[in-house]
Amino acid sequence: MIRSTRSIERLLGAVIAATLMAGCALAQDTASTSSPAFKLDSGDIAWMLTSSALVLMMTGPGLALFYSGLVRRKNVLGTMMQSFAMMVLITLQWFLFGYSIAFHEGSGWGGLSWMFLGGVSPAQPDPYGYAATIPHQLWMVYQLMFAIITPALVTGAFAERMKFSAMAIFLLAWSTVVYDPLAHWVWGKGGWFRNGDGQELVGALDFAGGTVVHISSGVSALVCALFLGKRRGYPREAMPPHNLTYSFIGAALLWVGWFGFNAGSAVAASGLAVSAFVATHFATAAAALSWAVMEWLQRGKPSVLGGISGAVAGLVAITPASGFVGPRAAVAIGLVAGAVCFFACTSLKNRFGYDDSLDAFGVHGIGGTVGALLTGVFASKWVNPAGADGLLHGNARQLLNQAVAVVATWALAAAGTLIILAILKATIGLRVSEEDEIEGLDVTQHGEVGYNF
Amino acid sequence: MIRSTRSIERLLGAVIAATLMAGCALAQDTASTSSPAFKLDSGDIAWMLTSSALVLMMTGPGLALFYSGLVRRKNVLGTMMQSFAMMVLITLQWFLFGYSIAFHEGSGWGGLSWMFLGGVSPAQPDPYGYAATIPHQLWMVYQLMFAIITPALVTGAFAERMKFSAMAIFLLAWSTVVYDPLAHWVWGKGGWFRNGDGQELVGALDFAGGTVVHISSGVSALVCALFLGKRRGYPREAMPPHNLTYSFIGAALLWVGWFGFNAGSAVAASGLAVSAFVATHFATAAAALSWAVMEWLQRGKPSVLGGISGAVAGLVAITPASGFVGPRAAVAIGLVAGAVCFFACTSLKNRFGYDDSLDAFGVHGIGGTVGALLTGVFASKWVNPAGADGLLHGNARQLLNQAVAVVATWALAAAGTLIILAILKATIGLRVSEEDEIEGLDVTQHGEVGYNF
Amino acid sequence: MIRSTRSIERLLGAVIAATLMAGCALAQDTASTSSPAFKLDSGDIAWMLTSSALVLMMTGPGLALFYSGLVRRKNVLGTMMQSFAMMVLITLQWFLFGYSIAFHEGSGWGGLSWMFLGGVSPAQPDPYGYAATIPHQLWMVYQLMFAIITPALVTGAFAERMKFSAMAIFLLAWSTVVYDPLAHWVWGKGGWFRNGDGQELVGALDFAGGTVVHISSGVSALVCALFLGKRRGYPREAMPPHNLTYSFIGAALLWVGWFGFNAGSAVAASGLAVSAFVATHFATAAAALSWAVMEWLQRGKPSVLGGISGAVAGLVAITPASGFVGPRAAVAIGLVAGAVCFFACTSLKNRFGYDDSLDAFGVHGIGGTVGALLTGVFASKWVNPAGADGLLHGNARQLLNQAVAVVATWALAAAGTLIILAILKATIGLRVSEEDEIEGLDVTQHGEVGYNF
Amino acid sequence: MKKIEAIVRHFKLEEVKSGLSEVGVQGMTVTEVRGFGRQKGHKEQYRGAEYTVDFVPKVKIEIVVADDRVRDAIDTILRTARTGQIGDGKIFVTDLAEAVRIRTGETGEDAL
Amino acid sequence: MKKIEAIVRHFKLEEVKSGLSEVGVQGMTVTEVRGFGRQKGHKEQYRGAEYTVDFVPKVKIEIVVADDRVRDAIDTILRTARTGQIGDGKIFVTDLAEAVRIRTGETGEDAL
Amino acid sequence: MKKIEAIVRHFKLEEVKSGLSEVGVQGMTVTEVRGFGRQKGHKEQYRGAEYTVDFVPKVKIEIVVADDRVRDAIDTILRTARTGQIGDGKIFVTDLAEAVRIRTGETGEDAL
Ligand SMILES: Nc1ncnc2c1ncn2[C@@H]1O[C@H](COP(=O)(O)OP(=O)(O)O)[C@@H](O)[C@H]1O
Ligand SMILES: Nc1ncnc2c1ncn2[C@@H]1O[C@H](COP(=O)(O)OP(=O)(O)O)[C@@H](O)[C@H]1O
Ligand SMILES: Nc1ncnc2c1ncn2[C@@H]1O[C@H](COP(=O)(O)OP(=O)(O)O)[C@@H](O)[C@H]1O
Repeated sequence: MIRSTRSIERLLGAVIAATLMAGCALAQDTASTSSPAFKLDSGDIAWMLTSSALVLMMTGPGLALFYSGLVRRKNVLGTMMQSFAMMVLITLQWFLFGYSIAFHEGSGWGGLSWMFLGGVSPAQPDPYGYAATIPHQLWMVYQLMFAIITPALVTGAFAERMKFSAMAIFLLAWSTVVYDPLAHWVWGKGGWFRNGDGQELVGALDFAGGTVVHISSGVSALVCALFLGKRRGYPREAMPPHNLTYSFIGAALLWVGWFGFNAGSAVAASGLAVSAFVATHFATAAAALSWAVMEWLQRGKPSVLGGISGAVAGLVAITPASGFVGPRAAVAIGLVAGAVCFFACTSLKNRFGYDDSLDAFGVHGIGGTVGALLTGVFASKWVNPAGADGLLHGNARQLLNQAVAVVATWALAAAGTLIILAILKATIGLRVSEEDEIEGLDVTQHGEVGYNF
Repeated sequence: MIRSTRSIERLLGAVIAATLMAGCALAQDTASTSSPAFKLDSGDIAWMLTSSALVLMMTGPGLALFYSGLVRRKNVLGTMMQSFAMMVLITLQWFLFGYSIAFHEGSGWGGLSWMFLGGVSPAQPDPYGYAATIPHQLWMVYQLMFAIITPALVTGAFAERMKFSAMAIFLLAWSTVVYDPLAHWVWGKGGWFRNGDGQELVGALDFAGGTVVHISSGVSALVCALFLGKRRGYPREAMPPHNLTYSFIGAALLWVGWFGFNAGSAVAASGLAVSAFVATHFATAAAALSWAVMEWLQRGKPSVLGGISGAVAGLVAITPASGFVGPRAAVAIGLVAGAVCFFACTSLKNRFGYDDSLDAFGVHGIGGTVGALLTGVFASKWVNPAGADGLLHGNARQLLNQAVAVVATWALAAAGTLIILAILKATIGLRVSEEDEIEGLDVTQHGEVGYNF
Repeated sequence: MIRSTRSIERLLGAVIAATLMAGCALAQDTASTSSPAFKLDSGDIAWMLTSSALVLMMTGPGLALFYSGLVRRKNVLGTMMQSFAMMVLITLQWFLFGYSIAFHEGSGWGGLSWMFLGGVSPAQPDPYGYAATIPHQLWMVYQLMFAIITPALVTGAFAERMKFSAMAIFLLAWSTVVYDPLAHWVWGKGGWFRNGDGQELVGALDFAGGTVVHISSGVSALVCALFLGKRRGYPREAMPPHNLTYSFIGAALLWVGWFGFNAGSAVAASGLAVSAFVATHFATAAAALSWAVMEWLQRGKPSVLGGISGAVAGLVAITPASGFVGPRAAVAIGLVAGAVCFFACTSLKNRFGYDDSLDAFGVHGIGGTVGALLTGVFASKWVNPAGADGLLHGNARQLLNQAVAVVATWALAAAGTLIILAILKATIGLRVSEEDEIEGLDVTQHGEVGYNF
Repeated sequence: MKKIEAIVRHFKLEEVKSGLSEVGVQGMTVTEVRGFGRQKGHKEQYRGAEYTVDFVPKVKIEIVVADDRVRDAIDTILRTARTGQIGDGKIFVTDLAEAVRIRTGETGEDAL
Repeated sequence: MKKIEAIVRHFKLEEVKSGLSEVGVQGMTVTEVRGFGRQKGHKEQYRGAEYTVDFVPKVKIEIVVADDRVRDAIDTILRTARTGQIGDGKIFVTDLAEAVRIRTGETGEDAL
Repeated sequence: MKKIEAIVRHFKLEEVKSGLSEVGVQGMTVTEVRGFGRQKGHKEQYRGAEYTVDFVPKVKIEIVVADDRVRDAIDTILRTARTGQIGDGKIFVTDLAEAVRIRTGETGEDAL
């Protein structure tokens, strides 16, 4: 039916641009009317500005480096471009309607009242108390950085074989039908799992995005890996990382940036932020050790890739728990996550033979699930009175709640991903041609090469 | 007349060092006398310390990577060294007299009262209200980071062919006779274009440096490209970027660091900082999309270099406007800037055939001009009461003011650059020898090579 | 006596993991009891969170890049892994007992009362006034970042030849018997050199770690270089840096991160932090100039490696002084440090012929010593009333105190290092086999290669 | 003895190597090269500049074999390196005057 | 058939390639090499260490041509690769025993 | 004239070069290659994937010398490149039909 995919792709770009133009032209920015009942705190603003910058840095250059180091040389730019495209496209989607869907009041989703960021004040806090001491726009832009990295994480599953145009459309759609609603369910005013409002169906704890960010991206990654199929030649041909030093730099930047992600989720420069910072750091170290020790025992050598993979697994797993546990629980979570993700990325993957190229599922899907469940084990009201107690503090119920949220997330992510992929496959197609796959994404999708040494 | 260039260069280094020594020896640091009428804010200090660090990071490693990835392998270190030299030399020039010229009170320039940073207090705010809630030294060092990156931007025009010594002297002189006075005109107490004092000739809006930083560097870059002439072999020989992955990392770090540049220009962790942060981020994404779409339409493929160039163009264009517009106007500015700079770096450059090697003019000169003018279109007192309304808010006058400031900046930058270059050409010479150009700057200027793979 | 080194190494990993597990299981985290007498400051917290992130960034990716760029290609990952291992292992050591040894009250050391971070509150300041306006955990984690980078600095001395297992055990032990006690002596409540308590033996000034971090690591590095012996082929074979661009990126990130190191050591977003920030920046630029000019005069060309080495030397030397001197003294300290370290890394090293592979001693040992002594010359109560006056301000005594602290640090570092190395040499051995050294650490220690271009 | 130089596609290297091992070739030396021929290159664009890259990455495999193994070796390369698309590469054969194993000093076919 | 190996300066590669194309050479294989000869290298300094790098980067162009094209090819290389400065490089010619096109199995001059 | 190709260990390059210079060889061309032979490669592991890398990095030294210098050159290489361990490499010698110096057009032994 569709005759020329290429022209459609171009058209799409033009349409997006035109829509944005229109939005800008029609709607002049106006500042919100003032309201007396708030008090901005410069320290909190300082920390949240910093955190927003840190979380953007996680995607670019952090994740872009982590991922692009793991692919073959011919796909280095294509892989970076996937992260970069999210920095660009999700930002504009957020501007158009994404933020409204995710964070305006509502039960299943937030509706479209905040389209074009109308009513999102640069001077006053948001109306629902997401963040009481910083301007609404700061909360909005901080959350945007989460919305950017989440689809970027998914790209690890289909690295080295997906068409750029299909990738862009897929992840824009995915962000709209999976991420935004999910963020609403877990964090949005009126959301079904939002803990503490008293209106939620099931109160799940997710401090900084174990379900919303990591399970959603990780599970979708698995679906992508299965749906798109393996890379040509996998696993027969050797496909070693072309530049592990990039993955190292990326992982280190992820570690640093994750302080903005987790400690920033306290939305204030408070004791809670400190606690989340500390939990994050110790869990990361513990998971890196745990993965490396597993490797040492099983394979005879601890590797850099193992160490940094463990660190990322630890960062993932502590994410939902970071604001609810102290350093000891954090170390425990890290130790478990490192070992479990090690098995997921080695034995499990090899057993089932799917080509989750950069282990987005093994690290984020599994790590996120481990973290979300262990949050239900270790959470403590001593650490965060606004949270809940977990199994170890006598509240087995919380573990159940966590499990419910985990299952719901798996379901939404898998279903949403499957549907979008099926539609795209039937229309513009998902994979590059075999020839292009051999030649590489850099030249075929972008007309460039990474290195001219 | 001058017999040995080399010994002169060495002498120069020694003289600078000796002067600094003398300055240090003669003038013991003393803290300023105290004054009761101020109130430091720890949140504002925290944000401005962070912003200062971020803006330094923009030059090194940010810009150094962005630029050095675009040159050929044999010039990678030489290109990095140009950015690094600015971090070193401009810092010392600022210490000696640069800051005084730029920010002490005065009309055309600030004079020399603050030489050796005498009277610049670490404990109290500056006397003119540049920054009311942070110590004077913090304002001084924050502004220094701007003074560093501006000449570093110019280096993109003469990449791969200028002598290191000539480059160093040129940019030290340029900083003194172009940057410092211009910063004074636009931002300095008593400056001719400084908006809001009531003493200015023409009140131009330049929140974070559209004229001072980007037009000045971009226009000077064009003059350099024309004056020095093309690289040997340009455009006949292929000179593809040797490492686009570096340019990507650099661009991502520029994006992140630019939050310090623009949101930091609010000089407080305030709603205005948030607004500038948000405007910056959305304009950047819009410009990246705009450039990439242009490329996709015209060339059939969106490229990584296109995407990141667009992002930088957006960052440049939103710079003067960032504190005066909301997110919608920001998106509009970004869309325009991306497209216009795309044409400047492709059609325009090819039409006129100058060798602005890394498109310093196409991105900073053109992007800065677009941004400065559009600030006069979109600026709104709703967003920033201390600013002014633009054309769209009924004040056509502001657009005129912007145009005047733009013209003045073009004129000063072009004239200053031309004069310095002419003097240097007549004395120590500007370009490396043809042999050295073929062998590369790394080996010939610095006795090193970038990669020993 | 010991039969299988390999199984011992594996055992070790398992034991560490098990201990951590046990610690986590036995000791549930509980929040500290509350106390009314404190007032957290959100601005200070914001800055210290940021500083902690910055200092972690100094090790990874900063130092990892700086060092790994200087080695040969075959050791790039092994070198990165050494920094990364410190991020992991020292974090867990700090959790187990390191922090307690260093910062609990005591004279020679702090004892074990804070093992497993028991009693380290996320909500209240520490009991001794290390940091009055931020939670104790933030101080703890900020100090951890220092404890991480210090042993990582040592690795520069034995690059390209030490077994990974031996390196890990050596530095864990070193951190416990050299770093922790030394940190206690100089900064810990009751420590022998801690200035200002009135209980100290000798009041030495060390704002951010000239003795604790730089002399200790630098001197230990020299001992390592002498004890392990030269790399195979040194100095006959050419061993040029394999990727100076990495060293450049690393140095730039060190510069940026060091603001967290030095200005963060004010433990507040205060005028003192600003003063330290400014001193740091100006000293760095001055030292970079000084080294480059030396090189220009002596060798005919200023190099990138020279410039960045000078910058790092400046950062090192200003570290102890940064909170006690103004910008002029800072420039003077930088100029001296750049020149002295230049001679240490060229003439001195060549004269004595030890293979301090990455000049950890030449830069950190010498630079730290220069800085510690010059602190006793330039320190001024005008800048920091909580400090002391130096020689130039009429207090020759302070220079003597500094000298005593320097000597004590040299002694402790040298003795501690020697003992640990001797024990390890007699048991598991220190160096990789000659074959492994030729093949490189990446493949032999970690089963990976850095680049697959 | 003959020296056989085969210029083949990158991703065929493993297959060729295994094939040759199977027919008893015990050593080979491989070089990264760029080839120019009938196979088209690609275009690259960097802002205003457009380049046509005529050279295609290939690997060159060099093997020295006794005269009676030449046929086998060539056949094996033909079989394992062929895709049937333009750009499969060439095989060039030259006479060898002498071969020496550095380790032992052995010469002639013993050196292989 | 003859194999011509020319070691030339990097920046002359394009010119040589075009020249050879013009005289009908339809394929070639190019390798990055380092040359040692009369042309001087350069010095590098890294802190205390100073290295003299004797090797100069060059490219090696290999072309296999029919015997009657050898003269033309050599002349073309001489013309296009020459700068007149020390270090212009060398041309080495060897006899070829056989050539095969992998795609088709063609041999001899047909394979070129 | 003969062309001598020696495949040797990386870290022996300097020694071989000096040795050859001493016996009057004035030029050489060096290429990075990967060798496959009796010498074992190594294993690499990346998360779930394990690769055996059979190829070992080597350098190929090519020198063209007059016939009467061949013996000397070979002996020098044997002496300087040998460690006695498996993997020391090979020397291959071929006849050269012609040599030309690009700069001057000189041919034959004058071109060397
Ligand atoms: N005359 C030649 N001399 C040397 N190498 C050649 C020659 N012709 C082709 N080659 C090499 O063989 C490769 C494949 O040749 P090409 O003409 O593209 O396809 P095919 O081998 O299918 O005819 C080229 O990339 C080049 O490396
Ligand atoms: N005897 C030789 N054998 C192999 N290659 C050689 C020989 N002599 C020179 N070369 C190659 O030719 C290049 C140029 O040689 P050189 O002596 O520098 O200049 P010229 O070609 O002008 O005489 C060298 O870099 C080297 O690659
Ligand atoms: N038949 C061959 N043809 C071409 N190169 C070979 C051949 N055999 C060995 N080589 C090269 O020689 C190198 C050394 O050979 P190897 O068998 O490992 O050790 P040794 O030289 O000690 O016998 C190999 O890595 C390869 O580059």
